[in-house]
Amino acid sequence: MSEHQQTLYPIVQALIFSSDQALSAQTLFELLQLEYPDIELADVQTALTEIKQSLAGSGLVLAEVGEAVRIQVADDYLDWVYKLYQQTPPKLSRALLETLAIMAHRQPVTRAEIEAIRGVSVSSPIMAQLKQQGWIKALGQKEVPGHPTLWGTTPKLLEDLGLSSKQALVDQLETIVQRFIQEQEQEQSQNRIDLDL
Amino acid sequence: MSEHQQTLYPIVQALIFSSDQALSAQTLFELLQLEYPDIELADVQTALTEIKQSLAGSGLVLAEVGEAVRIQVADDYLDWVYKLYQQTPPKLSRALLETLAIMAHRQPVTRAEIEAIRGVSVSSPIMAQLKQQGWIKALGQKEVPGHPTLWGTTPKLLEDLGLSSKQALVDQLETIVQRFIQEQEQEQSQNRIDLDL
Amino acid sequence: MQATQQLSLPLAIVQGEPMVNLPKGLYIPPNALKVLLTDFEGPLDLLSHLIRTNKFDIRDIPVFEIARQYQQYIGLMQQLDIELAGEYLFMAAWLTEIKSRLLLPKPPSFDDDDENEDDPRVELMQKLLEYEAYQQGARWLDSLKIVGRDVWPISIEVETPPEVTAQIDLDDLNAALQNVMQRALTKVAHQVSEEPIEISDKIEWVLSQISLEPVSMLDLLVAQEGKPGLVVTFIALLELWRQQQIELQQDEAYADISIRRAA
Repeated sequence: MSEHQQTLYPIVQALIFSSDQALSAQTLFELLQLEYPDIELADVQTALTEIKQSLAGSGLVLAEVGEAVRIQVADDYLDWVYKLYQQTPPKLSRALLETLAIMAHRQPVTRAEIEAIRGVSVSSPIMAQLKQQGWIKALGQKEVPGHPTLWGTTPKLLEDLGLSSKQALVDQLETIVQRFIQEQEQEQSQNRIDLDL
Repeated sequence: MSEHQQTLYPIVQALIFSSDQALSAQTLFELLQLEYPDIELADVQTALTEIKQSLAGSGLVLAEVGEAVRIQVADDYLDWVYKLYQQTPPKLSRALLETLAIMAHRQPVTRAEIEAIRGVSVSSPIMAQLKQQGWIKALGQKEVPGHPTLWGTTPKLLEDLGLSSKQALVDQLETIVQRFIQEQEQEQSQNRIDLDL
Repeated sequence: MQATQQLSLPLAIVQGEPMVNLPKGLYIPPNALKVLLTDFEGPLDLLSHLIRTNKFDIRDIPVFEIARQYQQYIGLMQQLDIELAGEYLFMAAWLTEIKSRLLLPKPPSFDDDDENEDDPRVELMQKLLEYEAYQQGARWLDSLKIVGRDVWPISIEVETPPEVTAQIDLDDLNAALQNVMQRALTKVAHQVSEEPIEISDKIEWVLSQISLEPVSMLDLLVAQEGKPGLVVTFIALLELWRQQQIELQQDEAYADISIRRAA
């Protein structure tokens, strides 16, 4: 390790272990430049690589979340942490995931609009759980009679899902939804051609 | 490292890094015994010593707090974390939020009463941080042996939360509690119906 | 995921007479069947399940058969006292309406492209397609590594420096309170711990009890606190004396110690 690296390594380590959100190499670089004007982005990346390697077999891993990194418990040891906290991993019900998928894709969206798509009412416990997770928030009110609340997703949801931006979430859902509907419709027009013959 | 140690080391490391309070060797030992009945307390202590040594020069330290240990950022690197916090103010830890929520709901309340509700001890750093943020203050002392301090919330907390009065805060939290209790009762009566079948 | 469970529901149970005459002829216990039936996320989910298990073409739904099976499910749910959301009955009515419109003679059409607009099933098909598309979206979300379920991030707590105000909002506090209650539920019983006697508490209390008039140290001791209380009181007095907040006076060895606020 170069002298430079020996200086950077513990600083970067202290920062990524104590940050409560994933940090990008760029953020770390800008912070370090305050004190070390001559470092380069590559130096930060080297330090991150070293930290990643040094964690092998340690019960912890350096995980990449979009452009950023965070330290997390290695998958094999997650059960131990739940034992420590005397918890079981929360279950995400199908109803909750469906509601969340619609909300994320259609945001801002009212509860009634979600209900129209699911064909069934969205229960209060589900809304409560989504709010408790810090995944959704009120974005405002729709300018129609009754002024229903418009819902949307939070930055915490993106971080918890390991996605880089709200756009990435919306785009991915758009792809899934459109691909599914298109596939079905293509089959349909295919069928009609078959019938015409 | 013995084979035994190789098994224990990552588990102990994952546990002490993810715990939001200091853990004693005894606590770790009892937890590990669930899966490894033949380990000894000394094995846990060996693992802790190894972790302590492996952290040398890493920006992190294994600090001893009475009988227990906790991972901390090494003093020399705290300034870096503060710099990071100035850029992106930190979110509050789960332990801190839970303590504050109980305090706000039950005020005036003693530390031991909060601990009884949370089921885990309220660490001094958490109390220190709540005081430092100016969110809590001593309201008096409870007339029981030991004259423990009764804690409550400050106008600054209300201001930071955007609330007009202490009553609004207490009421808001009471609503959450009542809704939770209602949902539990519904679930229980649901379960009872299931059992009748 | 639950979806796979749902798809594995054996069709034989729900087709034909045995299903209607509960519980005779059923080879799964009503309890298990009830779990399967309550597993549906609404009428669209149930319809989509029926179409898939029958391998029907969603673009050409045999409405008469689907409506029949749907009615059987609804009947079964009612027999089992499952609280039926109004939406299930609304869907049953809709299916009946589609059925009756299909029975009506079609007005003469000269344009083949109008075929779809005349078909009363189109709207139902579109609703089903859209719902199924979002089920795919939900499955994708479920496949992700989600923090709090599959991922536990490490964040070593560092005390916030005085010049920084941490982010806080009411939702966080609400969520924290719910977490506490949830955890309290899973515990068999609370461990009610004794109030520890804190030196800081004792110091404040002593300060509230003394004035410029001397008081006896014995008066500051609280009998119920026992020896720990005595030790803590004594340390508190030493600390206050060190901070020069109080004056201690003892006339001779083993005599009572009197305390008064420092002038």
